Amino acid sequence: MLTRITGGRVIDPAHGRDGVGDVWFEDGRIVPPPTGRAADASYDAQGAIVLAGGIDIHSHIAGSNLNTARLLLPDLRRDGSFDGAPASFEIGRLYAQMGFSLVVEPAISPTVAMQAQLELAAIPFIDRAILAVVGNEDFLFHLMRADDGANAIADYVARALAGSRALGVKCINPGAAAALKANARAFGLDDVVPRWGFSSRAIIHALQQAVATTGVVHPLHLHCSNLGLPGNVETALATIEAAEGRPLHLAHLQFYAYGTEGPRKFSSAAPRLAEAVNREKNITVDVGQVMFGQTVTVSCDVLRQFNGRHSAHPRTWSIAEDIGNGGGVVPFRYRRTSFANAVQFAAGLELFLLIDDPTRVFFTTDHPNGAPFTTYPDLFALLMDRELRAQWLATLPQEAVAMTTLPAIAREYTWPEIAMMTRTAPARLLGLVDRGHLAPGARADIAVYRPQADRAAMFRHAALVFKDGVLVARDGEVTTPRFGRVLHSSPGFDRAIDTRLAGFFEDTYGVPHRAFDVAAELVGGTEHFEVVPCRS
Amino acid sequence: MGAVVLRLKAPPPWPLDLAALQPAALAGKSADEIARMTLGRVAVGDVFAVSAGDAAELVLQGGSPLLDCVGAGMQSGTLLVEGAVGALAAAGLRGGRLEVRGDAGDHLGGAAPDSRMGMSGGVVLVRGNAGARAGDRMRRGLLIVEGDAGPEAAGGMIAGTVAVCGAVGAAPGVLMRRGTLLLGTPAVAPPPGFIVGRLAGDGTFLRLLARALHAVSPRAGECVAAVQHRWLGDLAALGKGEILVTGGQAIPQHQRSG
Amino acid sequence: MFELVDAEAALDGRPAPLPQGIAAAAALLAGAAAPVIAGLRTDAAGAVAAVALARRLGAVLDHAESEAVLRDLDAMRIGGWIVTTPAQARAFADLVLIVGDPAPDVLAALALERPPMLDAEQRPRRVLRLAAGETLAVRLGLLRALAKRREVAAPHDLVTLAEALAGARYGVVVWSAAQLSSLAIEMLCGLIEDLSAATRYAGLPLPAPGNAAGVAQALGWETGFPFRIAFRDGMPRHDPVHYEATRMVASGEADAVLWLDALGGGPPPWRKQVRLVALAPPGTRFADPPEVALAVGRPGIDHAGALFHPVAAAVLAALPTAPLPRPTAADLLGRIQAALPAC
Amino acid sequence: MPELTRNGVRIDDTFAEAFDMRATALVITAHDARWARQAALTMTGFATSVIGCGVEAAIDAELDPDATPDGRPGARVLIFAASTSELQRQLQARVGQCVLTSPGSACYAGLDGAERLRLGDALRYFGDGWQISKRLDGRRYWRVPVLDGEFVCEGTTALTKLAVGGGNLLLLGRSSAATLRAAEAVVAAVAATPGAIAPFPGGIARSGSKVGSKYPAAIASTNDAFCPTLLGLVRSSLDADTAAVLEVVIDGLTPQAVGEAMRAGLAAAVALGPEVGAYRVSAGNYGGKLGRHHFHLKDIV
Repeated sequence: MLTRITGGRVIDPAHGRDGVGDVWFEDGRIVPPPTGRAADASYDAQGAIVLAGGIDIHSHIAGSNLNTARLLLPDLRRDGSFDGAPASFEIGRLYAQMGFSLVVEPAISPTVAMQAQLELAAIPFIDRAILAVVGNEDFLFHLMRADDGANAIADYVARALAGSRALGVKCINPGAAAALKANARAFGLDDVVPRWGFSSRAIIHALQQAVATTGVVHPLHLHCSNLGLPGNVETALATIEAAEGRPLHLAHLQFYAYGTEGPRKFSSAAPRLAEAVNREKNITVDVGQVMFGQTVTVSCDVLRQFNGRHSAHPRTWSIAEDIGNGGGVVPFRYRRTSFANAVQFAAGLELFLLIDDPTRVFFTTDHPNGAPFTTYPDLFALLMDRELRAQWLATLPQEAVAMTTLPAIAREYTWPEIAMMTRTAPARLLGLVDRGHLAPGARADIAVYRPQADRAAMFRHAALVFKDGVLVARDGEVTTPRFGRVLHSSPGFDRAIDTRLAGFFEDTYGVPHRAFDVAAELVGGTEHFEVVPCRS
Repeated sequence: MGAVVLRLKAPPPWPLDLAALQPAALAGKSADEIARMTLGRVAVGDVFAVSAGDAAELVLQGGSPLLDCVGAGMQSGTLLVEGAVGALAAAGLRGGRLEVRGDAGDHLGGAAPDSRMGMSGGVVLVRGNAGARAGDRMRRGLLIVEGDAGPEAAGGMIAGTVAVCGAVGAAPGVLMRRGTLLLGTPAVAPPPGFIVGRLAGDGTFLRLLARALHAVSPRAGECVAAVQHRWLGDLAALGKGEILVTGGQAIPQHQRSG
Repeated sequence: MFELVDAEAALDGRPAPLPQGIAAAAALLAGAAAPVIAGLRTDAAGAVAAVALARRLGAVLDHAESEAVLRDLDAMRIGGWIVTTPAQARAFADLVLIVGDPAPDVLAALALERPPMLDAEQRPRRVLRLAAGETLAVRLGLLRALAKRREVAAPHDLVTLAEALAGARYGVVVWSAAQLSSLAIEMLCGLIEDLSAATRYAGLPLPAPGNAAGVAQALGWETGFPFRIAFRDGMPRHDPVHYEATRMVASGEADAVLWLDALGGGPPPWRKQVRLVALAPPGTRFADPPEVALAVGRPGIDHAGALFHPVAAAVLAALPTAPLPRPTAADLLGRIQAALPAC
Repeated sequence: MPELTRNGVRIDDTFAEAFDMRATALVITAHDARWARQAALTMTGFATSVIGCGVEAAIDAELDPDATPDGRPGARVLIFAASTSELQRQLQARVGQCVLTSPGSACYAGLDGAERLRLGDALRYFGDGWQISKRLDGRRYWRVPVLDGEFVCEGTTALTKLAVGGGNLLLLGRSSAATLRAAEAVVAAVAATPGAIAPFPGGIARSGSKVGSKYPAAIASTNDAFCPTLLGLVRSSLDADTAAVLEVVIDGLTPQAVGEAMRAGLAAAVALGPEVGAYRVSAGNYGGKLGRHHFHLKDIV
């Protein structure tokens, strides 16, 4: 069926397009304006903004840790107001309403990938992907000691991607979860894992190299050490330096934008971080914006969650150790009246606004850690409206606002910048050639927003949302559920790594390694998956 | 018009969850509207004869141990039951007043199903006996059982006051963090996890407590007047709770070294 | 006594072709005022299909072993918990406290006779035991008080145990919720929390049979809640007291039950007469023939299925050990749902 | 100045000029009336004038056991300050130093209202973590372990912003003794009026003041117009035979309470007559520029 969206302001930074025009699509793909054929269906977009479908590169939408959050907090969900851990179906519905068409779950240990893939299979409307977590497994440390270390690690990483059907590689507080098992309670960039003697820095280097060797497009996606601690800007700056020019993605940078200025020894250091990111072109970041309200923190940074469990609100938590990272679930409420939370809120916005290049800063709340993804509409509105920011700031503790530069920042995101940050750039970062833009050949993942005075309302309910050319949401109402694809990489590797893995796993853990592999036939079959090519 | 009155017409067919029958929510509703409300598979009108009222006051005439969750989650108003109630009466109650002129089941004033916190305010008075785990995880408020209570009364209590004028079952106050459990039946030794403590010499607090309890239940007020012992625990938990006990022979003061 | 033999279906004990069995099941369930889907001994796909059917019917969902699972979940919700997996315990635990008498299969996977696999010094493990029983919660309370160095009067064995616990570098406390009161589990979680102030401790709650943990996970992502869910207007509600299948059957509230037992755990536990659709593997014996019985394949034996792996403590793919072309629970539930009259 | 005479006592046609203040009330109890009074007196000591003490405070009434929350003898004290923050600061310091320390004492809110000041909520930390909170009948109490048992203290007390300070009567006598007798009679009458107190020693101030001074650092100085020894040197308000002047300053929880107390005090002074007590009664004001409450003597006589 040939479909046409007419008369909207079409913004596609990938091809320098920004102007009133039409978008045509057929059989799930964008097509050039046909000659001599009339559209079978036409949608009027006059006065509206037409973008590619949104892409969220870092949102916890699946996996046993998130599911623990669901089971931990049934009472919060009873009145329907808590979006920290929606059921799988709701995740798809809520994202689709906002005009998103791809969401990446960034923290799945290969040993729990099967469940994560089952959960992804239950999320309708959008495409999905996971990143596989490595960096705290004894097997990795074992390989780091081996003579053929570098190659073996690359094989191991490729094998982990294959077994878990993951798109890229995530590393979370490298070494810290292993150190916690030996009763460490703090772990920085140059601390070493007891028994093995490897520092966080060494693990990051090894994994950056491995990712490069596999050819996976998405760079190592790193959750640094010392998350959330005052003064941790030094950790983030040192980590940026440690990358030595190689590609590195730093996740939820806001949680590392803290200095120790001021009477409470807690301040925003976002300007320093933004400056470093502006300078180091190999670095990409997502923000992990904090928004106020009840949420639940869900993280494979088990050391951080272990240390933070007593700040839980409500007072309950689950700290679960596992092969590699494990995970912790700690409910938390960000309060407008809290000095620290207000600084966090402002620091996130400072990062968004002080990092010049919208292709290297990505739009996230680290759902649900900074806030549920359902707060995105408010966040978009804040980025695009200086006056609105001033109104929010006026409601915060002024001694906290004074610890930030936010009041002085005049920048307002433009539509092309929003499109770049949430469409064009994330598709490139993930190595997707047919998503995030509107040129012929792209998947017909399209979001149409109708401008209105309340920008948040506009973003909450896109006027029209197409996924693979099918209308899936209109003014906030979703259509009959349909399912997108799960994207993954499939780098080659030497099968010899399987033998080493098998021996290590069976002896150490009493479980054959192959038992952890995702069985495609149980999660929708091969049609359900889409391979994203590696660099050759 | 006054109170809304629901008269039990016949024993309920199976356990009914009455949490929806909140006094404040029923005030001003017509008898028809109330009768049409559903309790799972049955309508209120199938089980109760309804007479409407305009006050935040609800009277249940006739009781049954199959009436669960009576006054559960209540925030205001008064609810009087002229008979017995089942499990989870006053569970998660936050305000208002519930009086049961009969026995109550398990988890009286405890945590509502699917919740982690017991009652957090208000006043509950049970003229008869209560089942197991009365006042479980209670956070605030006053819960008085004029009869006996089952095992694990005031278990996991966070704060508040539970008074049991009659006997209690095993392990009263187990995992108690803070709060007061008043026992009207003389007991001789503290339960496990509790140590023998001291009453404050001036008795000022007991005077305040007696006055507050007496206003709700003279019998409970008299129990305070007869308090002779104070036990502290549960030392397995935070250990800042107290059990106040009337009469009986206390074991000797626990001797600490130094 | 009725035994479901290797026929596709049986109606009141008489063999019938599958389409007839599906139609009868759909008719029975569609006509019920308060249907319950119970048992739920199935794989992830079966659980997902059961949720869809329950949503459609407005039915209650409960698992045969939900009591034990909810006891563990309650302990987690009430005060938080720190837990680990058998695989981790095998690799790291230098002290294992076994509470009660858990099933030996998972214990065997811990290889307690060997030193912890990833312990640098390879010192032998210390294995301690604490008997379950009525007074366990009280004894655990005293143990906790001792572990906090509070001066409570306690029996000598607990004093010795408290001293031993303090000496661990990575202690693991193993229990099986089916054997313990919820209070005892809460005490154990509290003990682990207290000990974790100075050293490392973690709980190891062993999973209940019937893939209860796996089904709890599936219900979690499908509905946001574990067992004892009802659907009203398509929205799930969770009430561990009022949506307990056994109680609903005993009180007469439930008027039809779909008993789902793809893992061969046996017939329903209740004696009360209630209209019954049973999905069970051939060989299952019932006291009375169910109105509708459908033969179902066993995940991990007859066909592949996602099941909770007790040693990995994760939902993993279980490949068939002896593949047979029997319908899966998800197939049958989907077909029943498709056969329901249009609403 | 036109004059009014009652029972031979001249009453100036002038007014007392009073100011808005913040105030609170406490009920302090103890084993017996003596120790309740002792705690109350100690915590209201050095509370004569906001200028030098931060607050003005005194016992409003002694309470029978049936009038206190815990059924023990007690005293109600009133405390006045110029700002809420100063009132909070002084409340905490005075209750902490003078009531918490006093044997067998307990301390409760003496005023109801929505705006609250921290009482036990601020003092509980003395319990070093062993303090216990208890809510009964909608009120929160703290139980703080102390050497003789528990200090029971209500969590908060109410704040009123309707309070008035600076009501006053100036008593002019033909002898020092007669002037003092008149002032004592006024103080007794004020004490019997609920909701009003007379700060200063025994309720009496001999150092009536005016605003300002020749010394730039001093914000107030002696009211020279009423100083008998300065007669003839300054512009005086006194008569030739005035031997002494004493002032009774009155603070009340409401303007009405101040008015009632002044009315009762003036009546008491009048009742004594000019021979035994004051021959003339006046009042202090600043020309009506500083305070919005003006109590005209002709209206209350």
